[in-house]
Amino acid sequence: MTDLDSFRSETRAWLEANCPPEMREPLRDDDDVVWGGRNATYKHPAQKSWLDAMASRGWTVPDWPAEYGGGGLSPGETKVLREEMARIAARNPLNSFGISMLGPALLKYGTEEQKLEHLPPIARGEIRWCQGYSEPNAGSDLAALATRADDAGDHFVINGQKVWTSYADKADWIFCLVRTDFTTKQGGISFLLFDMASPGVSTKPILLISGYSPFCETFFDDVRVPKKNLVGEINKGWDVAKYLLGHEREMISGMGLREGGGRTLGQAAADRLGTDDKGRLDAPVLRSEIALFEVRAQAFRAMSERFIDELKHGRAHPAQPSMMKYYGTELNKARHELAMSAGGSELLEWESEETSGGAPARAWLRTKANSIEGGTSEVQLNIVAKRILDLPSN
Amino acid sequence: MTDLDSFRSETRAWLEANCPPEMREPLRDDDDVVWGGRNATYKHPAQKSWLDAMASRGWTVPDWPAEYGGGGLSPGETKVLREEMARIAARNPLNSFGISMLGPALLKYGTEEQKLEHLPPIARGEIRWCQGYSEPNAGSDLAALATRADDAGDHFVINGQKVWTSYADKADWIFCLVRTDFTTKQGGISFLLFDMASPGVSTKPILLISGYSPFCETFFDDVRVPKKNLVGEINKGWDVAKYLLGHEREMISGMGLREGGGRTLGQAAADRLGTDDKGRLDAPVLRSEIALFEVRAQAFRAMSERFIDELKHGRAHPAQPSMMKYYGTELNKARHELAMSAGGSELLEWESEETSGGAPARAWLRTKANSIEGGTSEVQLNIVAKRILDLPSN
Amino acid sequence: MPLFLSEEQTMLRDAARDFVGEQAPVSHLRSLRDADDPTGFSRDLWRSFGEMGFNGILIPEDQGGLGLGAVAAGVVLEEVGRNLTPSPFLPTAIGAVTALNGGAAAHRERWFPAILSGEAVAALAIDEGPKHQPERTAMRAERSGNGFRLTGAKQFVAGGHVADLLIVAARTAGAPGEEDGITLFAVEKDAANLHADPRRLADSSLAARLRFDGVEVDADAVIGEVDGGAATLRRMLGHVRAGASSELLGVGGGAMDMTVSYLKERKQFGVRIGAFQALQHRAAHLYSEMEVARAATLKAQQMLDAGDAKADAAVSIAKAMTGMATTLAVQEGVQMHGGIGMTDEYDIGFYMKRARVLAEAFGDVGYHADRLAEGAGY
Amino acid sequence: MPLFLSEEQTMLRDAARDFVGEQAPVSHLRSLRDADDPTGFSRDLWRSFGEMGFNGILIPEDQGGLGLGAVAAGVVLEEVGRNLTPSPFLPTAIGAVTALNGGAAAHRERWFPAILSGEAVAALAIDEGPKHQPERTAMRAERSGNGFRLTGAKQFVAGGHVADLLIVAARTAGAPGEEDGITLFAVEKDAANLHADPRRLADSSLAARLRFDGVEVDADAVIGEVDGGAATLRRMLGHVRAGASSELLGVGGGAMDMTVSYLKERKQFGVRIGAFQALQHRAAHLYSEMEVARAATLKAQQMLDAGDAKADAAVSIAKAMTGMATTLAVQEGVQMHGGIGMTDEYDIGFYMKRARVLAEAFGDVGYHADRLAEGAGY
Repeated sequence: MTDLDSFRSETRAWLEANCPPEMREPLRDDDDVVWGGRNATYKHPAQKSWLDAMASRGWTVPDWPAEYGGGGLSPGETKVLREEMARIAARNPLNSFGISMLGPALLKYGTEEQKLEHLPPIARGEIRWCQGYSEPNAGSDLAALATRADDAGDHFVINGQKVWTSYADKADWIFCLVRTDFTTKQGGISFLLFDMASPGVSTKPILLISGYSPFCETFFDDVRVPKKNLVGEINKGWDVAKYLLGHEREMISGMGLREGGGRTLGQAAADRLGTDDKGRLDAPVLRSEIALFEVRAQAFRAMSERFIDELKHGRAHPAQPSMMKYYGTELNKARHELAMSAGGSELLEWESEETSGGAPARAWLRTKANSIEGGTSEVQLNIVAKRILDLPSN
Repeated sequence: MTDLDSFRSETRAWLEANCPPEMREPLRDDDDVVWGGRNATYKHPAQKSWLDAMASRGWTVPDWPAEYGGGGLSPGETKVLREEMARIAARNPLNSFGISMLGPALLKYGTEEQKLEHLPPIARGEIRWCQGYSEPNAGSDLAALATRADDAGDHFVINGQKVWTSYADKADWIFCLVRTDFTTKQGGISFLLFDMASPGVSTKPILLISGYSPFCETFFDDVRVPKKNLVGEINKGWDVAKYLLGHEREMISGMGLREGGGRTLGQAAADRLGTDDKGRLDAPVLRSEIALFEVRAQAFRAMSERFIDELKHGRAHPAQPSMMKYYGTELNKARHELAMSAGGSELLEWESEETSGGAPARAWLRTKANSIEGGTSEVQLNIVAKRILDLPSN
Repeated sequence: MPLFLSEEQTMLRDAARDFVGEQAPVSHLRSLRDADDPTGFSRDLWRSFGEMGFNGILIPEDQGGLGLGAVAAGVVLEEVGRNLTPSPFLPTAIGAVTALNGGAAAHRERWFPAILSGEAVAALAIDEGPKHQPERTAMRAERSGNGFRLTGAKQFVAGGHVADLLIVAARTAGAPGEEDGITLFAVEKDAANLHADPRRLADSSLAARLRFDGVEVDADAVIGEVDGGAATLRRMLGHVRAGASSELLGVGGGAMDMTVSYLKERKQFGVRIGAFQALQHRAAHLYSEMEVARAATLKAQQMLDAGDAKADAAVSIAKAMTGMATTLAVQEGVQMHGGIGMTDEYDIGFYMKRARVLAEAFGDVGYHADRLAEGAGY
Repeated sequence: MPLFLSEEQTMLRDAARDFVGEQAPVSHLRSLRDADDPTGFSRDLWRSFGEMGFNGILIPEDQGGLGLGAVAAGVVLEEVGRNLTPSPFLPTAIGAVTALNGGAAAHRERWFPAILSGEAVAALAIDEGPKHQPERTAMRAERSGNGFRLTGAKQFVAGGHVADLLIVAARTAGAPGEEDGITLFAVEKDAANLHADPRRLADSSLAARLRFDGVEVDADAVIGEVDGGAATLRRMLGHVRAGASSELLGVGGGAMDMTVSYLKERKQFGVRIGAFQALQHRAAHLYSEMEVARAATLKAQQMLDAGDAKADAAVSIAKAMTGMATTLAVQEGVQMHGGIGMTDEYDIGFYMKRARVLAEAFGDVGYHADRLAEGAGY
């Protein structure tokens, strides 16, 4: 029995004992997702106990070092843990921009003090983070950002405005790009962390076409931020931001893989629309569109596995996340278009009980942002063309 | 009974009497197309008698003035003639770049002398024309052309090389863009006509991926061309060329409409692959792809009718031919891809008798040039974006 | 007849464009939505449609209408689509009027004046499942006394909760899937045992689920022949689908125009984004698709007006083609607008929602493509 | 096992890349084509494949092979594809070897040495109509004396006119469409009453139409069980389809590489055309499709090698995905090359032709997509 085999059997036993049955059910709506934070809400007590159990072992962030609240697992062990969780369909105990975005950046660029201050609360789900990148008039063009941080001795004073700040109204802290030098473009940007409870911070939710408001406009009016909260070098925040964007893309690219409730699109369509005497979905053109979609979706599932393996072994092209983000988000949009077609008029309902308040239609509309947020599809294609295919600029 | 009604009944009777039965059969291969010219070949005597009968009434070019060999028909009468020809599936008596391209340009830009010299032989199919536009290193970029015409008193001396000259090896005359001023780009181009039998003209066929050689490289080595053969003003040949390209696009855009032997793609596929007990083509994904293609193809058929009507009434946007050329050629490529899929391995045969020497596969490959010749799809999209949608250059 | 609008039709288009653009632009939909309006449209606006004469486009002149045809109706509907105007125009002035034109004079006398004035509203009770499949109508209409007794359910009935008149397809004979045996009924508002459950849809319109728990109607509620309603139903659906195609064209055209304008204004990396060639090509491709869809729709409507036997197939081509083109228009619209396109504050999202509802209504792309394939024998 | 090539597989890939690139680049195909070669491939090259050890990749070590798996075979086939190398590798070293691995030792003893040395060539007689539909095998094999008598026709048999060994699927029981009743036969060259009619295909390869006019074979010509050949056939087709996917990847990858190089060189309007954003985006999209196809293919091959029960579905995903991606690659390749891409002188057209033949072979995109849908219950 190898070490990994014994790790697997121990893990399996532990999960069996500690993962509540409710946490093995598929996610049904946004409320089923646990985000943690100072004002965390738990729809079901099992959410909290599952989070605490996992956090106690550092398994909310299994591959982070133990001294920062992680599990200290090797890549092989991490993979085993994920496989064993998948085996029992265990939910992710904690969804967190702190884990998926800030954490990797802090591990790479943070000081020891910063790591010790911020990573353990992220791992335990105690502090919820949001990201302050985009600004009005600086959509895909992050370098055009105008939020300023003026040097005031031991602290900076922040003034400006961000948009598309995910869950800013629910977050405890923000990691934020600010301009510390107005003489250059990309060079003059710094990466700061600060508490959203600081005086001068205010947020205003943006109502989306889905009817939800996951994003905010965020305003900074003379916000004081201690200088120790600068990550990386002053005026070099762009490096941190780029590194972090790569991780965000990895996360978002996973979206192409999602499947509602474990049923494939085709099976769900057959459940709703019925099959003919050959067992084929009783809507021939839709069936064929779904089948061709499923080829791509399942091929992309293999691509994601390959990408993760390559990342783990340091073999992935540094711009490959752009390809993954592009393909995964376009696929996810296509999936929801097809799901809506399969649902017909019934899934067009926006408020009815049968649709859980229009959840499928709202989710369909929500996916339209996938190819915009975190760098548009157009930006990803530019990156692939230039950095992977090495196509010329003129 | 209106004038048009009586014209219709006379035309119907005349066609009935004069269109040989062989000329009511669908075209089977390239040899069925009549191109005319000094060295015209006729696979069947009916081709010649049908051409002569139509030419005697000026109906190879029904809407040209009678003094130039045309039928002198009104737009309404021309439409009636086309409808009556379509009714009995009469073949086009004469395929000719002289009719589809040069003729309209001469009617607009030619001198009276030029019209009288060139148009009647075109109408009668006596002179076959080719077009000298493209040059090596000047693909979509016509303005980069380098073939020079030096002023030598009462004539020009032409030196240079053209490429992609359709049927240059079979043509009697060429209409050709030459550079008469090397100090400007588009302004320095002139539009010349000359006999391909002139000393110094030579051609070399280009073997295509289809195995056919419809195009040539054409070389000019001190070719003398009388100045009376200049069409339009000197250095203003670009205007003539653009006008003519518009007509070429109209012609090429008709390709999206083609249907092999009167059967639709779906019916042809059902003939070959069979249908299931519901009468559906026994290849579900292919069936659905064909059905979606047919929606576009038949919608484009309406678009073509609309376009022709708008042209006739002077209502078409001047850049609309670019849209038609783009859409029609892309559609034609898609049609042949689907036809090849429906043919399976049998239509992959390249030399067999059953496939008339690989005609379907060769036709499939031939269509790949549709979106390149006469201005690439990319060039057409540029034109639509700038001239119709008025999108900015920067 | 050339394949573009006649002078008369162009005048009607201009009138409709001015009227709808002024009286019911997108802000009109937005205020109804924000007020959670329970009707789904403005009755005042509907009366104004009547005053403009729009409601009588398909009503014969001797019955007070304009006696025009499908092309004219499409001209109005395209402007309705462009402005996302909530209106019972399609089911009432197109659907019910076409159905009643195929039935007894008494129906027309009863309903046409109120439709003309914009007092009455009709709804079409056709769909019984999540997808449009009228040939599979299963709802039963059994002989009962002097009339019929209707039992079954309908859904996706736009305005069905407020309609004064319901056009209902039910089966007096035969089995689902058969053409024979379908009968059309004119059912009046407030019939006993008829339950309407209005559902707000993604585009803020209201469509009802209807339950017929033994609804008794007189024999003269039948439109046309008993068991022989299929022909009238087909004609009605031909006009309704063509109308929906025009409305889709308006939605797609409106979305495209907004997007092209945005491409000319919005700057990124220092240049207007409309100068990026990749976006130019996509915009030009979208333009091509919309033009082709426009031609297909006008062709279908001209064929309907000419009584052409192939009009039915042409309508399916139009509905499928406008479904594809408009879906592309709203998808490109949202994507090219970037983040702002995702906000409720901006109008482009409304176009996306309406496009999906209309693309689904009366048969989506797949339904019509399949129907064409079947009709063509493959 | 991580989803990328192991060190050993990478070494094999490098060896194959060097060998095939040097010995049989596209010019090799071109010269065979220009010579109107009647074999369809070079026998010398086939022996060199044997010397390199490639032919034994799927042959067990104790029988003189390398005992490797589908991943290793794919590595070689991708290089074959990239160079458009005409080779009997797929039907012989993949198809016949996999089939014989599932049968009696006598077959292996008879054939493996000659396959290993590159002396023998095999062909797969599966298809009976213009499209691949092995489940509908109709060819009859009737008991006759000590053996069977084969009657029927096969087509699209690559190399069938020169093959020393034919793997033939025929029906000893049951009806077309049924799994049970199919039996696999090893039929030797020059069997009486077997007529091979070679056809040149668009990609210059040769595939035979075969007529079996009562071909007598001994009972020991049966591979595996009588009536029970479906499982061996399925396993063989799994490997062959995965191999064809790898070859397609090579074709698509080669076409993409040529095209991207061209975009960097060719100038128009004074700039390199690779700087046009519309072409950049299309090239980047193509790259994405090819990467996804590559992952799907490797995944399917790893699953075949692991004996995973879901390998069959994974192979269909791989074949459909590589079919789509490579078709896009050659279409974009020709279009982006412009006029020169249409000339026989330039290589990109050869890629387009080979891509279509390979995409059709052993089931096209539609076949495999449909198969997946059926397998998934919709």
